[in-house]
Amino acid sequence: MSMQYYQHFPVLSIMILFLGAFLVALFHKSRFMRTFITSVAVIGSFAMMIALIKPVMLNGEIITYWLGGRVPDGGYAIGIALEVDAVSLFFGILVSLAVLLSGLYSFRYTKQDDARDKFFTLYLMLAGGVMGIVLSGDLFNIYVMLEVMTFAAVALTAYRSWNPNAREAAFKYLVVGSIGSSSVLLGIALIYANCHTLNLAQISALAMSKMNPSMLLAFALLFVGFGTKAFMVPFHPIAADAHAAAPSSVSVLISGVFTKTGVYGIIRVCYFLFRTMGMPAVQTGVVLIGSVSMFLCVTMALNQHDFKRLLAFHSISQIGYILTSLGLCTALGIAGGLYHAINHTLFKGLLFLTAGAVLYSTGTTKLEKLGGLAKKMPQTAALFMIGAFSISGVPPFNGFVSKWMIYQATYEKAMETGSIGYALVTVLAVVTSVLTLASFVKVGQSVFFGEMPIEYQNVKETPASMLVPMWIMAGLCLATGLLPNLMFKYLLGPATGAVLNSPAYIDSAMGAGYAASQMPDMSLMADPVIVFAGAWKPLSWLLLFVIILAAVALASLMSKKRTSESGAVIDSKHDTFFGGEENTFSQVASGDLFWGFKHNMRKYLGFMSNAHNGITNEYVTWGVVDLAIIIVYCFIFI
Amino acid sequence: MSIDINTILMYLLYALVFPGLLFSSVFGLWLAGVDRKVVARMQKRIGPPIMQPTYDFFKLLGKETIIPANAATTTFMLAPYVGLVSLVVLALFIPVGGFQAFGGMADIVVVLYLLTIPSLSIIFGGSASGNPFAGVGVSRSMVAIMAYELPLILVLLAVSKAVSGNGMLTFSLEGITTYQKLNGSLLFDWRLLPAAVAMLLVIPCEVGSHPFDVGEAETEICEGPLVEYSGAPLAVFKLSHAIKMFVMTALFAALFLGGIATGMLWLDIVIALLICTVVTIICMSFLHAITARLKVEQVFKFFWTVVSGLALVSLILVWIGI
Amino acid sequence: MGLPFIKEALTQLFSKPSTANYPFVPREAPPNYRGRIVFHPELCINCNMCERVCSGGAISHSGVETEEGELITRRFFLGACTFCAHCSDFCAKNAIELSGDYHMVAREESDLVVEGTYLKKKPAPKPIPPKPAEQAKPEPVAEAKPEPKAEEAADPACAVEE
Amino acid sequence: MFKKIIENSMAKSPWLFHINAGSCNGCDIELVAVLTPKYDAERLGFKLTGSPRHADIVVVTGPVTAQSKERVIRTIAQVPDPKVIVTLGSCPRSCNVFKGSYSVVGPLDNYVDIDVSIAGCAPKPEAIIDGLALAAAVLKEKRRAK
Repeated sequence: MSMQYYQHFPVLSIMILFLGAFLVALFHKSRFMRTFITSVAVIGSFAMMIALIKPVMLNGEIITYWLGGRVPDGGYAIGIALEVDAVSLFFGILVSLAVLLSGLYSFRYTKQDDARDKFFTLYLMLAGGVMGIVLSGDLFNIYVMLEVMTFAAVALTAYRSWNPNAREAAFKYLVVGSIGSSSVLLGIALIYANCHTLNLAQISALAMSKMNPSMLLAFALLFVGFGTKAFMVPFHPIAADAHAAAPSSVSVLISGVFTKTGVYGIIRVCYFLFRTMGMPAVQTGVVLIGSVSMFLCVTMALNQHDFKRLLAFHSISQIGYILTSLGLCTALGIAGGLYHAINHTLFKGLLFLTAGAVLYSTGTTKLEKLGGLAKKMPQTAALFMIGAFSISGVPPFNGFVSKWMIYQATYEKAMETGSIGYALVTVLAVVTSVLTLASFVKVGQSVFFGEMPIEYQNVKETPASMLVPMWIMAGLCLATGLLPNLMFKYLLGPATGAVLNSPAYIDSAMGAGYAASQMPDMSLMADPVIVFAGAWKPLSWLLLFVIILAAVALASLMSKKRTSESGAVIDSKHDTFFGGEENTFSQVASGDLFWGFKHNMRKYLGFMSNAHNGITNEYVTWGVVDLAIIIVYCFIFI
Repeated sequence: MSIDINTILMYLLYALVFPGLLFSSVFGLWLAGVDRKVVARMQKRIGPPIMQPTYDFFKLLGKETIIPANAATTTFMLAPYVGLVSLVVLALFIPVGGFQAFGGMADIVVVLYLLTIPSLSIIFGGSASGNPFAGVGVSRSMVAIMAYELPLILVLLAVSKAVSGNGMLTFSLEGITTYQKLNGSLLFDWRLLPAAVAMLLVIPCEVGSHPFDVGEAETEICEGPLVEYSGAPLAVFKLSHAIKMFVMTALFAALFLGGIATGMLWLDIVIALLICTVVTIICMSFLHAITARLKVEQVFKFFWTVVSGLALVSLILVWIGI
Repeated sequence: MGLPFIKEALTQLFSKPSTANYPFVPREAPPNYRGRIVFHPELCINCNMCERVCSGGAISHSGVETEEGELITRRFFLGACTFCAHCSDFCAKNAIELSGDYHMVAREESDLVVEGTYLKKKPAPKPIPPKPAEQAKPEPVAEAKPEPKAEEAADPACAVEE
Repeated sequence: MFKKIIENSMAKSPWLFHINAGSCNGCDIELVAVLTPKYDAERLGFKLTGSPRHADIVVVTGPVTAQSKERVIRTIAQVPDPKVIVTLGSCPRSCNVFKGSYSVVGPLDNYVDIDVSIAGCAPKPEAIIDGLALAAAVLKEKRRAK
């Protein structure tokens, strides 16, 4: 087997981040070196991931890299492997992109903080850990990286340690996260006891024929473990605390990247290791968890009064979409879920960065205190609106395409199984989407539009070095929404195929024919051809939009302009109308928007906000109860 | 796809004249005029001339546009145009009497989402004006959107299920009209009758007509999001409102009465336009004349219980396959 | 939720509207409507009672001295009038009357003014009784209305219609 | 031609904004009566709007009180051009019976130019229609003068 140059890329892209972390710690005195090393590390990692698109995505290669050249011997994979198939690469690209943009943003963003060298060390550790998880082919390595990632994330959450909320959030995160970590470890131990190997590919081949209660327990434990990392439903409150307290560029990583490792883990566990996703019971369970996450967190988000907390709850709501879609186990569902995963990274990254920009400029993210910033920060407001439209699925932005696929996938599944439950999931997804829109209207109204408090009279636009990564993300949001065909060709199609085709993954690591010799059932779990029920051609829409806009613009240019704008001194003509009152007397609190909705749902919302009481012990109890329920569910239905 | 000049011209004609910008504006204004006239007649009044919305539109074009000092100027000025254009584009996607200018570009779910863009343009435009009344109006408009979105998706899913037999799911509007051409209009399918009623109730909420015009309640919150608009942008919003009437009624006609086929395209189109007018009269003028404005929480409750219930009944009936 | 107006709306749709098509079909004011003030200066005896009772302060007068006497202009500003008809009630001579004309719309303030000018003759010099020359002009009016003007100090008004 | 259409539309679709500057509500009631089926001002294109930004005709009722003065002036300033200011009833024209009150600082023409006055206390709805029709004509004139 001749080694191509690009086969070293996976290991290099992980190592460059870790190396960067150590070097930053070494050269922590020099600001230039720190910036330089971090930039090189994140750009290098991203570039290597992009370079892998051609062989992995287009040529369908699966890169298996045995560290130290320890190839499998005697039918057992003893060495540590990095195995990059289309799924891994998909998540790798997503991760390295988010790390790159958020890293570039951090240089300026952390200017107001001290201990920046530690920030970048931890930042690169976190990035390296995530990359390690998605590219690794070894279960125990995944666990190690998971821990590296978790501890880096905990430290970064508490980075602004003068803030008591940050310390508390980090503590909660540590405690609740440890449930996940320990279940992953226990699951891995059980698997090792049964299969005598830690290699993902080999376990995938062996697990099916070795299904016994302890393996089932391992499945449940791994599922819950990775679910914790994805902050699926009973674990969601810690995410909210952590996102709200962490610096924004770290929130981008926690929301856009960290949670994706959970999703990635669930894909690996359900589609590869145990191949349980084909079972209706597992599908139902995952879709149920996904739908509950999706709806519950969006209603929680509507209740929030802090920009970043609100984003945090949306984050989990979007993860709910991804889980729902992946749980359907159809090609369309998987493609939709993966599409939503990358979209979520982009738009939620963008939104967290705008939240960071607001925090940077004004010093607060409390919705009640802010207002009218669009006048002072027009670019940030535009970026926020792009992010908000993307997340709430307004065409032609990217969130729409993936949500549209998810609706089709769920409804198609309903048609296939004849169960109206999946149809209701479609309805729930649409309702969640509109509630998402509502909560971003609330943010828009209370942060960027509406009345501006006097103390923000001198607020400046976000610095250019922070705007550039945000504009790149915004551009990508639009591009991924407008060019779904390219997305399918280069990323989603191969990744969907790879998710459904675990034998290829096994054979690549263990040698051709290994899967066939070990697996009782080699058939694909679903037909990998993506079939759409409807049509959506964003480019044609955009073309028509531009044509008609041009016509309207032409018509309006022909007429005489009669626009009257206010001068430097606000006269009463240009004052806002408030029954004739002076503008200074016209403050209306925007905190309690959507009264009509909240009034009708007051019992539910009251119950929810009482339940989320912030007591770590209770959150731990929820987690443990959830673990128990999932274990019982697995034992009853599988 | 071969591109020759005739095709391009034809598509331009579709986009700008029929059923695009010009036609949808004219027909929308006609519908708005009919609505006002019929409401007036039902209230024992003579009512304005049918041309009244047109006069309003042109008058507003001739007025001064004031940009409030508090407003985020770009969003404030751009929002109405974006809303108008996206509505016109949406009008191109909806088949009128079997005639669809741009087929295969958007399905019903896309239509559902494209419908939110004009509402969003009002919301963000109003929000950008920096007026507290607009703030309240924005909140109410958003609650109205939340209210009607649930029944609307239920209706769309029920229709989609009804037309997609033998395991093949279709969301496409062509699919729905084709099915109706073969099997008769869905309005005459008794299982879908509740859904049709629900749709008739969704239309006034989506358009923002009485009794569901909570967002623009001019007597309470000074027309809500539109409070700071004047001159041409306001004219554009009024025009969008009119076109929305056309789009929504045409959507109803396509979803439930798409089976009318006389063999002649122009006659089909005329019949479809007549249906649009009748639907406007039934679901907007009639409701306007007999009801008073609901409170915002009543609107929400009404749509999530009664209307959604109706749509859900249809969905269930269609699913259990009677 | 009751909708009691369904029948009403439907029947009205097909019946005649109850609108009075006003600007196109003229409309009379009801009897005893108190509209535009009509002032008959020839009847006025300049008692100023109307001015006193006018709550809105709509009535005023101004005078110009001439050799025949004081030429008094009584001015009713409809823009300040409450149309309470106190002035006409108190007018001993019925010189003020409120008509049924309600079209009181104006672009200029002067369009809302009702005026009347009359002459308040100089009082006849008491010690010198014969002064026949002055009586010549006001005679016809004074004779038309048989009024007890003898007691009044400033009496026989000479109406000069504007 | 386009100009002509706009001018004609001006006269056919005048929207009203009603300001109560301390009125006794008599005129307010009559103004609303104009919109009832009996008089139906809508057939002439009149419409009561909720915001001064939408209005063409500002209808002011009531003597201008000390409290309302600022608000009235500000609200009238917020109406986009061309605009017509109509006083409804005697009060805004002259303060009427409230003249001399410690709390009345009117009449309105101390502060803004009045275009059309409708006299009456309160004016008959027909008179209001007359006045509004006149105001619409003034509106068209103003637009032409621009």
